[in-house]
Amino acid sequence: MLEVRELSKAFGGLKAVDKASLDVAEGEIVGLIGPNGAGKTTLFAAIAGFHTPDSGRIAFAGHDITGLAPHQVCAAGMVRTFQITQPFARISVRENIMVGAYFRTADRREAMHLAEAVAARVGMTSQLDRQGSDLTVAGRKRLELARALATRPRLLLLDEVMAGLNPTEIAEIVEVIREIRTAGVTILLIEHVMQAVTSLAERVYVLNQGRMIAEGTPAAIAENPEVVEAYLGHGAAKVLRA
Amino acid sequence: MLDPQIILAGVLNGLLAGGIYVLVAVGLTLIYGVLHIINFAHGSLLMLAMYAVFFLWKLSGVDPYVALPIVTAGAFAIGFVLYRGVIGRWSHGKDENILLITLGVSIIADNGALLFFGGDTETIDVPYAGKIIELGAAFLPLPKVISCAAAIAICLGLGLFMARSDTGKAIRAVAKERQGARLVGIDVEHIFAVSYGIGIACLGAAACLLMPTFYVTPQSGYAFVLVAFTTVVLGGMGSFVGAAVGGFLIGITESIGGLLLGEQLGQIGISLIFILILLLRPTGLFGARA
Amino acid sequence: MLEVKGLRAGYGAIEILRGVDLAVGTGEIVALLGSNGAGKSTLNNNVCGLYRPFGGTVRFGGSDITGARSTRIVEAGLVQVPEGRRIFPTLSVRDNLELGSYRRGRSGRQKNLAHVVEIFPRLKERWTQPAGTLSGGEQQMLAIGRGLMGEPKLLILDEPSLGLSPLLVEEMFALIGRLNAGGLSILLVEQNVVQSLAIAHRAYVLEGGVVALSGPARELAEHPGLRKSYLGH
Amino acid sequence: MRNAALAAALLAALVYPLLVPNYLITVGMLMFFTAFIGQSWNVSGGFAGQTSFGHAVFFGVGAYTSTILHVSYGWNPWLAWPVATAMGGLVGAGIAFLSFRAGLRGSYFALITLAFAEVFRIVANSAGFTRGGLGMLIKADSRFENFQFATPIAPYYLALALCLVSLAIAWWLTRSRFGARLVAIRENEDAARALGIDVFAEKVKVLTLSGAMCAAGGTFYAQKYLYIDPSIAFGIDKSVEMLLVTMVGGAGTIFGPLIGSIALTTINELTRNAASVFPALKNVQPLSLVVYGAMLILIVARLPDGFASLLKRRHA
Amino acid sequence: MAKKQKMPVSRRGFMAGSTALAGTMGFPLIGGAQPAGVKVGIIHPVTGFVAFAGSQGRFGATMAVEDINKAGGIKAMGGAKLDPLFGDSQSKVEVGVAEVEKMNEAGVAAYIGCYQSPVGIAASQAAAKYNTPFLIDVGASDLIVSRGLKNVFRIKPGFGVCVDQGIEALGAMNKAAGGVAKTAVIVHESGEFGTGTAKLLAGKLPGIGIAAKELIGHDNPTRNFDNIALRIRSSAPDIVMMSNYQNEYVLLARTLHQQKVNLAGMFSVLGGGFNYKFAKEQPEVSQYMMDTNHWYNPKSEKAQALKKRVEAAGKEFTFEVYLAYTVVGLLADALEHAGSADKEKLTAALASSTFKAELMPYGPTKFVNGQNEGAKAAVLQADKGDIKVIAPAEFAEMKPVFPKPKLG
Repeated sequence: MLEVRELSKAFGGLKAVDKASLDVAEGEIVGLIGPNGAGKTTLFAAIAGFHTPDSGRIAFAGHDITGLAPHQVCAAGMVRTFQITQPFARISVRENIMVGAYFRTADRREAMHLAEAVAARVGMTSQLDRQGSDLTVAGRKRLELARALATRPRLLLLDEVMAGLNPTEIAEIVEVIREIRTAGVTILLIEHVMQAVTSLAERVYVLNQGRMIAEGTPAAIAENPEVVEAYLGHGAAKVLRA
Repeated sequence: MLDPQIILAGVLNGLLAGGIYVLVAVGLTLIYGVLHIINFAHGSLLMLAMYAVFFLWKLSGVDPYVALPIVTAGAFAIGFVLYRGVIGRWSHGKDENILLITLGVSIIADNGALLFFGGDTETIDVPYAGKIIELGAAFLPLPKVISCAAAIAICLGLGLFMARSDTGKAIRAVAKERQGARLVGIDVEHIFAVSYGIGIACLGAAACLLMPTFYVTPQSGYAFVLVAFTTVVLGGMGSFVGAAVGGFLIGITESIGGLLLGEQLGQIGISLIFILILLLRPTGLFGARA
Repeated sequence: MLEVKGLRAGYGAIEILRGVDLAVGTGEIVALLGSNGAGKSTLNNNVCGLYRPFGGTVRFGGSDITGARSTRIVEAGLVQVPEGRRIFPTLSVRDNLELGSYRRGRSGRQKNLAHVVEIFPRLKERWTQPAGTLSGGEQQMLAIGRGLMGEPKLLILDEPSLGLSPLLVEEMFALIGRLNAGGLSILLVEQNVVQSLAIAHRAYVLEGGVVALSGPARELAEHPGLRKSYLGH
Repeated sequence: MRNAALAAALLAALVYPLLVPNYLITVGMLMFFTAFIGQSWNVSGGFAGQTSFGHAVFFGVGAYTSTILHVSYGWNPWLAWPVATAMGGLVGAGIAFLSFRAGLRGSYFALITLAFAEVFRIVANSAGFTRGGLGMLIKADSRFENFQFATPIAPYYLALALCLVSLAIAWWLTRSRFGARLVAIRENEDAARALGIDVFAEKVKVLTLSGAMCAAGGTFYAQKYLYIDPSIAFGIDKSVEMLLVTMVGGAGTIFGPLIGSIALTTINELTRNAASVFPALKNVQPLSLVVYGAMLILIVARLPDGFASLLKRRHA
Repeated sequence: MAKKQKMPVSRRGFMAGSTALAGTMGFPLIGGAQPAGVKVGIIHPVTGFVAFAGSQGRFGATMAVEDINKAGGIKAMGGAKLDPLFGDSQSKVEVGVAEVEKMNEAGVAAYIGCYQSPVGIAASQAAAKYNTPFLIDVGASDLIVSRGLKNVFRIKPGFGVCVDQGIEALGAMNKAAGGVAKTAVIVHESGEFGTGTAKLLAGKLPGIGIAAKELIGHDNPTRNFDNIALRIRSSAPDIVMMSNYQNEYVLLARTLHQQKVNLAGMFSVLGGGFNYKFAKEQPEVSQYMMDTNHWYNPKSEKAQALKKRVEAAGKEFTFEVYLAYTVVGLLADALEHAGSADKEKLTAALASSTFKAELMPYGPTKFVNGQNEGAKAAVLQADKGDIKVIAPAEFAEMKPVFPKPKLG
């Protein structure tokens, strides 16, 4: 469904993403992990049309979407969320989600229904009338998810929806994401909370210093010495194996 | 067509006028560079400083050049307090809020001046106002030569201060890296207020240099607002060198444009330059990419 | 020396730290570990006065500095070398270092400059260059050098190895060890778990805003929970 | 409850001119007219968050377009009105296209609109077809079919109608997809983009709408006062006035500009009248503008959503 | 009644205020049977850009009202007092119109105003709806009296007359000086007033043998006249004519002086900054500058006395003051003739007025389409910090100095 080939993006002299490639098949949950500053968010932004890649190609559902603007990418059926949540602060949760819902309909009533339905799916029904700025972290993360879902995407790009949540909240949102997938939405997620990635993703890509260094099942990845080193530091693989 | 001598004189006039633009723009660009705010009250505060010069002269007979240190220091104090008490405290750090607050300050300043000083045109008559330095076709009025030279000297002094002193370095540090500045123990809010104060102090100096040849009314700050904005975007928002080069460029452009196209269209030139730079090269000549 | 008790903190309505206890003794290196988003930087920022904590106390050198301004905290001798270095890009290397003694250690400026140059001879070569043009490793040296200029009693190093080549990472850890050997207390915030644990005396692992593991570094290195915290297994 | 209050207010507005002297009718007309042009600012500045310092550019384009068509080409002003409105929209689209294509936001956008207004002012001051600085005089001929009115009542109702239309537009913005998108853009441009909003296109659209509304106000003004010149039409005073009433009343709310306009017009009339009753106070008039300025600062500082938020708070 | 009130805090302040109030508004402090006053709306821009001029106008009108009331009010109406309502147009058209509406409610018999032409145009139009006479005290644009409005009266000369008079005087001076001046440059502000005057001047100059070499427009405000000085020097005209508002007028004069532009004369028509203040504060700059402007009749004792009074009050005797004063006199005269404050009668009385504007160098008042055909401007020259009338001859205080001595 999503094909990224040899994508590069540099800022100034710094290569944030360096010839990274990845594939996501329809119906999958795929994880993208990597240590701090690996370039994950930049890669996401490039896929979603927020940055124009310097080189490389992105295809979605068989169409080349390289260099398209975010709204065009969204129209193709792919939508992203943000690592730092960006709620529309001075409007209600319902109205927040409606902004997403309006992507598929111009009708206010329909958008409201859709928004409420989505809110129910992410467990926000009780918070529909709250202001965007009044939400807790967990609430914001859910809102981020709900708004994106309301555009009825085929592929969701989730950027660290679990960062900053406590274990209970994580467990809850993992459940929500599973259900979203069950409902037929493909998911690519950046995540640091490894338990979550492990329990959710079928496959995981590892990005380090802009380069894709590994790909495989979560279990295999956790054993991959290069990944362990990237995460835990030089010499870690040897130490841990011992 | 015009005599090359006249053109040369026009360039010299432009340079002289540019000196003041530089001073006004340096204050604006400093405030922008450090605080990342556009000080919409710049013109009004210049006007207040000009009234200060006028009243010092009228009531106590203080020559504007003698008044320079007094007015500059006073302007610094007012800028510092204004930032601490109003702008910094009430803007909640939002760009648009600051713009609106400085707009509010300018409305208050303009009408306050009208309230207390009246709407009349006030000038001061200093004995050296009519002195001229002849340079070919150019007759350079002594006060303008002095003002330009003083403006340059003040800018150089300010540059030196920024380069050498701890406070100057702290200002430059805060401009680019607030977090880092806090972590070495720089009081960032204090530096903001100091920077705003210095920006306004530049206006104080400019007022002293302007008054021997200019006039003051509650509206006279506006004459310099758009020019200062244009100078700053031309030079690059926040760029010290840019403001200096930009000020002289604007002075000369305006001068030559006025000579060739007529003064009225010369003014449109300022606005057009402003628009074109913002549209085509928002970083200006010397600005760093945002 | 540093004592954090029940610290709760976050941004706006968002609570990130949910009651953290942590201490650094005189002469110690303490490692603070945890994956991204665990709250390490939030802890740093609240300890150093960049943000005001929601609750809990922070004591340094015996006095309460909870919610104090960063100027006072630096003055007291608690200096942070932040993640991402946060050097002043338009200022020269020398000016960066001099500003390190803006609030504290001003009288010892010349002596300390010489000291820093001794530790990082590379900086001398770049003396008048704008700091923004330095390489990543050099910037990290500069950031640490700038921190040292303030004659800290406790130095917080936030991700000093981030973005450095493996060789430089080795060097960096060796250096941290040397600084500590010279008597400086250090709180080391790292994701480079193995090397951090190798030089630290004690360590804490943050997870979801609370301390998940803590203890002597050697013991933690063996702890199965550590690996799980990072890699999920 | 709310509807009843609104209906009562509307009724009051409708019978108001039948009960009060002409002077108060004129003041009422000014309130509604200022609320109308304030609302034009609110559409782009309040709902979409694109602060403009140069809205007078649209006002002036509207005033000049209809006046030129009427005076120089003999058009009936009623016919010239929609053309002037469209011109305002066109200029709005043009300025938006250039500014937003260049990626200008926040203060930069505010300043460039100021500069555009200044350019238009200088052109109007120099060009032949605007009669330059002499200004344009519309021949007095007080007939309704000529868009001129013998009594203050007709312009009052017309201004009221304009104000109602603008309220309807604002109401529509709070209930429509377009409005939701504008608010999203105001609150967070990046998030709006991620949710499939073509931010650039929506911004161009809203400035087109805003420009058209403001230009319609310009024509109304020209026909009411029968004289315009470059400073009246394109001067910064008008721009600031639109911004002030909206900010004070509550940017991004339906009734903000109206509330702001009522408040500011009232303060203004009171201070002016105070001065007429007590000549000893004659120099006090600038004080009203000092008060405006202070209110602006206070509102930015303490009431980011303007006076309207006070009402809302009480409701809640 | 004021005396009965107890003012716990500031009795003196209150008393002072109420006395001033009563004084200015012509209310007697001690009651008695008085005929109803005649309400007059006096609208000036006392705030905003031209607040100074506006306040001057209001001051002049206030004095006139006081004088008339003190002298027994309108005798034909049983000594009815003038009852002024003061309005502030804030330099804004819509505010000026609102003032007209408001004062109409109060039942004013006539309006006086408005200084700025745009405000005057709109305000008098609004007054026309109520058929209320509108007396223009200052307001240069001839658009004001070209609209066929029956209620508008302007006692002072318009553009056209001032220009003609100025040109005539300049022609005569030039002839007397042997035709030294052959070319002129006209510097004007680019607004309504400056542009209009400049066009008229340029059209008429050839008639007196002077070629208009260049028309230089400038914006308000202009920061710097150095280049205009340069251009003037490069085209080397014999005279510079200027037509602009106070700030720019003063700045231009100072700049030409500083830049040592050598001219036979500087001549303006309705020069915005040519007044006592300028002459006094900038004696060197203003020396021998000439202007055609509204001016009082220096030979009139009444005018001289008024001048002393104004100066004693710490104000300047500018044309706004005595024009407003004169216009109030015109109104009182018309009221005497009409014998009533009835608008129709008053309008008719104004239209047929033969009021003798004693303060002014005017002939008998004669309104044609609302313009006083008897109005004349005076040609003035600054001399050692003072201003002297040099033409028309019957009012002249001194002989013109033309060409002026070359600069050293």
